[in-house]
Amino acid sequence: MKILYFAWLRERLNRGEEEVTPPPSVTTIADLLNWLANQDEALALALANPAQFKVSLDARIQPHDAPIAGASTIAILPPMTGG
Amino acid sequence: MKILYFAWLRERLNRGEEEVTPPPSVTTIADLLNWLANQDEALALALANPAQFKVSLDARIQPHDAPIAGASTIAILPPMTGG
Amino acid sequence: MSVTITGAPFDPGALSNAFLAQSDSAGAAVTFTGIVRSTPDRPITALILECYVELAENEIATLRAEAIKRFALLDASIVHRHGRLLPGEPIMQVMTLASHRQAAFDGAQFLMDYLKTDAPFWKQEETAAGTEWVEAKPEDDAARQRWT
Amino acid sequence: MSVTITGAPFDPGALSNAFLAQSDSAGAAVTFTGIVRSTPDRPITALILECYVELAENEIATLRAEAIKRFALLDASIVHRHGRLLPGEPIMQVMTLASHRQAAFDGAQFLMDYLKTDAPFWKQEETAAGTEWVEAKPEDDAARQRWT
Repeated sequence: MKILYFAWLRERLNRGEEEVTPPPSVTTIADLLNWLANQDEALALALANPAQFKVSLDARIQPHDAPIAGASTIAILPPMTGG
Repeated sequence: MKILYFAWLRERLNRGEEEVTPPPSVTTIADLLNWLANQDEALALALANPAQFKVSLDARIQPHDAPIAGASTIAILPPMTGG
Repeated sequence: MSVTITGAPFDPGALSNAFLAQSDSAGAAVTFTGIVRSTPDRPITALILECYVELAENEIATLRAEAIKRFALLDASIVHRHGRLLPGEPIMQVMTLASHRQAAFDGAQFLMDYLKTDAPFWKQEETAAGTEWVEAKPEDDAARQRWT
Repeated sequence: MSVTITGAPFDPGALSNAFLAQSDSAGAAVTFTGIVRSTPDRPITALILECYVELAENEIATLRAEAIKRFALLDASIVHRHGRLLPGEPIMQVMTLASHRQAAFDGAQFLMDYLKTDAPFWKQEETAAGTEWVEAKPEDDAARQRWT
């Protein structure tokens, strides 16, 4: 699956997207955030407070307990500042 | 002094303005409304509920207890429906 | 053009743009436009507005100054038509400019609530059957009361 | 043009007029325009907006439908820019159309409060010293909460 990073998260990670293949035990958005935070040090730091991120599955925001099965693009979204 | 009537009040009285000379005992807006209501039958009917009218002295709305001394144009204004 | 009472039609978007053009340090602008309404259950052919122009200018200028002070607006502008208007035509427009959105919204609502009850305009609806004075609405008095 | 996410400048007044042109039985229109702000105490050279366009289109379309239903709006339209904007340029505009003014005001405020916290835009302020991400404001979350 493809992960998208935006705004300061993208800058801190020095990448806007990446392909990942989490193990089958990673079933929800919360699982995924936790798994990503264990992939490298930059991710660990940037995702230290996972509750602040909204997450979208295929361009629809979903709650953190939503299953990720079937999603091909998952975006991790820092607090928004539009309007 | 000149009295102006607007909207349905003007229509009911069949005139938009008139010159009047109230006696010296008529000192406030409330006095004037009361005095006018005693001038003819049309005025008596139209001004039966004086509290509903706002009144302006020389193009400034004033409370009913305001003195009318010095005002040259007094307008009697039915409930407004602008905006 | 802070307060304009006019018998002529106006262009809502052009007025908004002129108002926005002086928005240097503003972050938020709210525009309210009132439009002549004709509905299938109450079709009208026109709306006729009577106005005491001199008083309207005075009262609305006072209201505008009060709104600017109360909500720390950077600017406010009010345009109100009188005369005979057709369905779909703009009747009036209130514009507010502020640093932040809540002030701009509150200022516009304050001005609208006061204009409904305190600006010397009187509406008449023209239908196939003749003309009829629009009655003042108790809910307009209630809306105004919330600011006192 | 109900929901437009665009990298290009837009003309606020022209959009309002286009929106008003289909206001058949509406009595009230509210427009909110957000403008790039540069103040003497915090001068910026530009505001840079990052956007996840596809998500913004989906989320704002959902919000729009919710606002229309909740406030019985006759129509609503949202335009939001991204990219690099200069001080004084319009960032976004929300327009609502309703039979009565309170619904038009409430619908516009509801949309603004949700756009601030739920639309995937991220602002960066560009100053002489460099660029800096704008922090999300707790009061924007509070403003959104009042509708729940």
